[in-house]
Amino acid sequence: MACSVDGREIEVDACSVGPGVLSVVVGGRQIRCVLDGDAVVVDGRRVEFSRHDPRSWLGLRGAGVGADGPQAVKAPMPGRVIRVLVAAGQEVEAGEAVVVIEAMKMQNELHSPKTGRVARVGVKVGDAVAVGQVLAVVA
Amino acid sequence: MACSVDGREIEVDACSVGPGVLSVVVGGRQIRCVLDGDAVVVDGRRVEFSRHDPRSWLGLRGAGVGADGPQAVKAPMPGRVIRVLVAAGQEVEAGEAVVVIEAMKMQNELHSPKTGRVARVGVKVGDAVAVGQVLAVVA
Amino acid sequence: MRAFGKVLVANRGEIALRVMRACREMGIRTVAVYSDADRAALHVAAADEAYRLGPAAASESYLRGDLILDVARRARADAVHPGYGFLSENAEFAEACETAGVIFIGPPASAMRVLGSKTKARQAADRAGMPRVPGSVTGLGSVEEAVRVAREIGYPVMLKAAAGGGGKGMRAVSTEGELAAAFRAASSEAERSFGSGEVYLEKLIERPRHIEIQLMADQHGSCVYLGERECSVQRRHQKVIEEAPSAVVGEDLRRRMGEAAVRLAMSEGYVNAGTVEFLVDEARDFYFLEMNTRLQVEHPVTEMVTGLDLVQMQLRVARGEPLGLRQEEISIRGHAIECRIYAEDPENNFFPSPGRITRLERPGGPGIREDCGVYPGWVVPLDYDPMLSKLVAYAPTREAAIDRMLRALGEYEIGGIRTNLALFRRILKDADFRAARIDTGYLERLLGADASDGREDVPEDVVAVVCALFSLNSQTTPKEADGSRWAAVGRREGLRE
Amino acid sequence: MRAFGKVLVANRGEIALRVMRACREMGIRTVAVYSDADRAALHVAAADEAYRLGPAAASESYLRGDLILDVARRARADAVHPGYGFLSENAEFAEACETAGVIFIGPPASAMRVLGSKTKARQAADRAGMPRVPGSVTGLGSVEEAVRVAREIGYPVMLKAAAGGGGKGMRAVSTEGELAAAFRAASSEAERSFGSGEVYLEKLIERPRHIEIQLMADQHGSCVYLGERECSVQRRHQKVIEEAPSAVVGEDLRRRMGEAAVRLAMSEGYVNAGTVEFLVDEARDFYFLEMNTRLQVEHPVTEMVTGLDLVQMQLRVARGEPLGLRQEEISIRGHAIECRIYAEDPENNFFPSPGRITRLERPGGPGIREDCGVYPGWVVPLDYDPMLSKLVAYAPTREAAIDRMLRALGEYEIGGIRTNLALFRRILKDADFRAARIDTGYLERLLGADASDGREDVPEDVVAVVCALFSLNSQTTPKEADGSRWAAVGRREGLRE
Repeated sequence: MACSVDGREIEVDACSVGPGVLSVVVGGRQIRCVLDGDAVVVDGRRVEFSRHDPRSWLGLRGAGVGADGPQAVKAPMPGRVIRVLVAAGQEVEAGEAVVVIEAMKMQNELHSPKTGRVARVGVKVGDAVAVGQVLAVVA
Repeated sequence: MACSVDGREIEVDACSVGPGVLSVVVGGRQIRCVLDGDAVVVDGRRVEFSRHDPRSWLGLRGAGVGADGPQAVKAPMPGRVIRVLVAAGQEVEAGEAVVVIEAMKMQNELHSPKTGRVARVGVKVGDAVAVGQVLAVVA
Repeated sequence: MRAFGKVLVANRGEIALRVMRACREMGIRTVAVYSDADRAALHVAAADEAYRLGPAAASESYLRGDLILDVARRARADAVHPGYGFLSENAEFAEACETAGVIFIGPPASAMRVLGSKTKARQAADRAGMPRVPGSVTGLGSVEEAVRVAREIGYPVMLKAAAGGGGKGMRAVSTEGELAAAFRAASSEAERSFGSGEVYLEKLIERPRHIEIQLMADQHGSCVYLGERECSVQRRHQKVIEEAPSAVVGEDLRRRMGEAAVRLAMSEGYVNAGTVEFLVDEARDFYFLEMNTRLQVEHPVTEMVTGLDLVQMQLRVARGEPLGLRQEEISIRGHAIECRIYAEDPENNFFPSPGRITRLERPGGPGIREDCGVYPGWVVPLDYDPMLSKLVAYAPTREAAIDRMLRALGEYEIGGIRTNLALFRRILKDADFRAARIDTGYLERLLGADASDGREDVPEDVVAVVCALFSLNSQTTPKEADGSRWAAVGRREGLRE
Repeated sequence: MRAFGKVLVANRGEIALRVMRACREMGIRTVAVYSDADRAALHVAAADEAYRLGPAAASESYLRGDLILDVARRARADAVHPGYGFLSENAEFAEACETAGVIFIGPPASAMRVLGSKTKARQAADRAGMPRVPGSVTGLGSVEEAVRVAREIGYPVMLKAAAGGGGKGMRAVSTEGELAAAFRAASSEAERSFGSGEVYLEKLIERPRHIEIQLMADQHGSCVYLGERECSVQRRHQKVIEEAPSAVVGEDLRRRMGEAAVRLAMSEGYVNAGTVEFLVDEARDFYFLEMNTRLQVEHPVTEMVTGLDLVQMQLRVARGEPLGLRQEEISIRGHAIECRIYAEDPENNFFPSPGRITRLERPGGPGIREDCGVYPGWVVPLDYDPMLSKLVAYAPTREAAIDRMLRALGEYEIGGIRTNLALFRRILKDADFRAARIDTGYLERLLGADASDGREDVPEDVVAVVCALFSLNSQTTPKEADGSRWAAVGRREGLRE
């Protein structure tokens, strides 16, 4: 299969080698690619991609979050709130702990993404939280 | 879940533990059951079963083949015919080699299921054969 | 001597599997117990019998000794193996087993009471003439007492919870001015974590290594040491990588540490597997830290270098057999490394990552052992610790074992949840780790430094094409299984041409 | 000394994986070659580079030395590892590599020519003063010569193909009356199988064991033996189970066999890994049988008991490094057993069973090594030998290794095709095998006896219920993936209640 990328032609031979796994050979080089949700692990390296635009891929995970405007502190995993360290109206520094969640026997501090004022706290001690749930908003 | 088998009630707790695998607990006893095609491997023991009659199961594989009437010698695996040892009309003993098929670097003799006369030979040397293909019929 | 027909494994995850494998190999039937979160767990499907304990919370299931003994009676189990964690160091449970006529596979409750308590064990260490870190032997009654002891031994000092573990209730203190606040913080954290606010105080050893000695003792007065393990690679006082042997322990130091550990265990009538933990300073002097009166997570590295099976030895010792192994018959050969694979995200503050495992590709081949507690399709529950499996590499030398582990990590694929696999690659490629320049602060320093994994990049155009292939796919046949979707793309696009 | 940057692996399946793993651990890039049947094979997806050779037939792909060297040049590979089988014992290929400036990872062509020929090797063995089975040293020119030699050494005798292996062209002959027919049959079978009808004749040793010595020699005149392997469990002269050490070889016999093997290898300037095969009779006298001038299938059992890595040693020796290991530094510890897992049906005459692997559940945990060459979804091709993987169990004693292997076999699930897993369970539970009462005829005798695997039966009512659960399933939602179908039944039927 010949592909054109940015005007350059490359010869690609791809072959399914198990559910969710491709062996891609490009100019003799063999690369094992694994589908994991919305990411592809290419030769051990994780690349997030958008399924809807075949030509767009977002590069390595963890790339920049815009720092302007109010930002939410969200639960990165399900768990239980064991401490709330800030109240609405309070000033916080970027990186300051805001809420502590316990999950899998570990206590995990969640930090403010920016320096600012706590606009809202969405949880209280004892609450069970779901992934992505907003715990607090810093404006 | 309560099941009734031949009028006796048994208490069964079944739980999926992976694709094609059930953990069945009956009176404390835990039995791992694996689906493999039309067979179930129950605690390491292979049991063929019919999907269409839930109450029928054929017991261990290899159970009796009726010995009356013409019987076919079929290819148990795909391969290539490398020798044909009988001709139509010839008398053969039960267990006598009829055809030799090579597959996976191994030569495999296929034997007559019964004592009788070769009614038909369906292949010649060099033929590629598929699983279940009739190689010869002994009447 | 009592034959075991059946053993109840009072644990879950990889260690329950590990114990059941030993039982199966010895012809012993196994009984699993499970919480509601674990009906579909691997340890249940691996057992000969399985019984429900209660709801998901450990306090209502795996920590309920009464329910476990009830199952033991119903199933007519001869013995209970507690694994590690949960009830493994609970002397009351060991005693309750004895009362119920079920053998507890571990030390007698009496030895556990002394050696399992940090403060009592320190007193026992003093009696056994074992060097230990200078500090208080008993819990501190007050801030004033803490100040007095700290002055005696000199700063910096470390405050520690007497009942604790895992870094909870610990505080390093460099000056007297910080001590009062640290004392209160440590004590209240200990109270919250362990139900006891008792703390003690020790001299802080600079850049110490955490090195421990594995012991095995029978009921007939024999006790041997099975070499040491190097466990200095820690994060938040939790071990992350363990090795055997330690790069800094030679024959002489091994013998001295081993003999000291045996002396301590024998002084309290210890039986079964146990581990004596030491700090080793830069002068290679060693100091008693504490004793773990149970099988350790990291026991496989000892098994690899000694060629022995610690769990089978535990079962034999528990049923009254003599060790049948003299100290001079034990040899250390080659090098083994263990990585603890966790469901956590090292790129995101090590947050736990529970959820469904969608893919699981396990490494194999020469020198690789995997003790796995999960399977593809399993939903890693929120309720227990996030360890998924232990990966162990064995090779003739430390360098070869590191390279083998890197190879195996490259083969290991866990999909659907985040894991710390990438962290291990980073550590094992780090020059300091490879040169064995490690101490208990090593990993925190590494994590503070800039990450650069030195991996050769895949050309961007290839990445783009691969993403395109997957994308094409998902637009057209969104609901089929992955395998067939890909096959379909292969046909459409002529990928095999 | 020449550094290897890149090695071409001229093989497929588990051994290609094995070699690539060693390369990866040593920082060497790997080049896979594949036939059209193998584009999706595991060894391709495990390599850094991959190149097509030709059609599926080995004669048009893996046996095409010219194409392989062409790839080696294109990929700029420094060396070629031939694995076992295919071109591994082909002296012309070894020479062609040399001519092309590519290192052949194996012995020099000259040593291969002598020691790889059964008749020339026997002459070399005589020169080296090694005991061998009485018989002809050169190929027999005629039936008359065969009759004369057989009379000299006495019946029973064994006819063997000079170029052969794997039992082809072999015939046991008990009386002179049978000799002529057997000679012609053996010769024509040898002609068909190996392209040479040359046969020779040996005294038939009654109830012999097949025991072999592993050698490793460097380019600087050092050669060591790495203990023996017991390979008496054979079917149609193909090894089925291998062990190290042998239950009948003590230190003295090991030393005598080892030294004889080293003497033979050194006499012909042997370099790299090689194996000298012996028959051992009931009096424990040993007789030279032949030499395999390559890595053996069963090398892992030697790796387990010596703690060494034979493939890494091969690579080091090939690039000119000295062994760096003296004979007295090599120790044998514990016991290892290997089972060769084949796609064949032991309940049906051991017919090959190619096809798609639908499930693959691989064993793990302590003492288990699996060298696997397949994955779930892979279609085992018809074109090559049916070995799927090698399962190896290591434990402190032979008995514990057998029990461990049984445990691992119980964990091993291969769906979609038939395998010989059940055969291993039968052998490992057999009283004669457990007592090490084995010889090369052992397995055929066992297979002739009635099978009864002694497995505890699952109650019939439980089997009925399980079948019913599966059946219910398939009627209602025939096309979903297995996992979700079951989950659906679980919900409908309230299975979790």
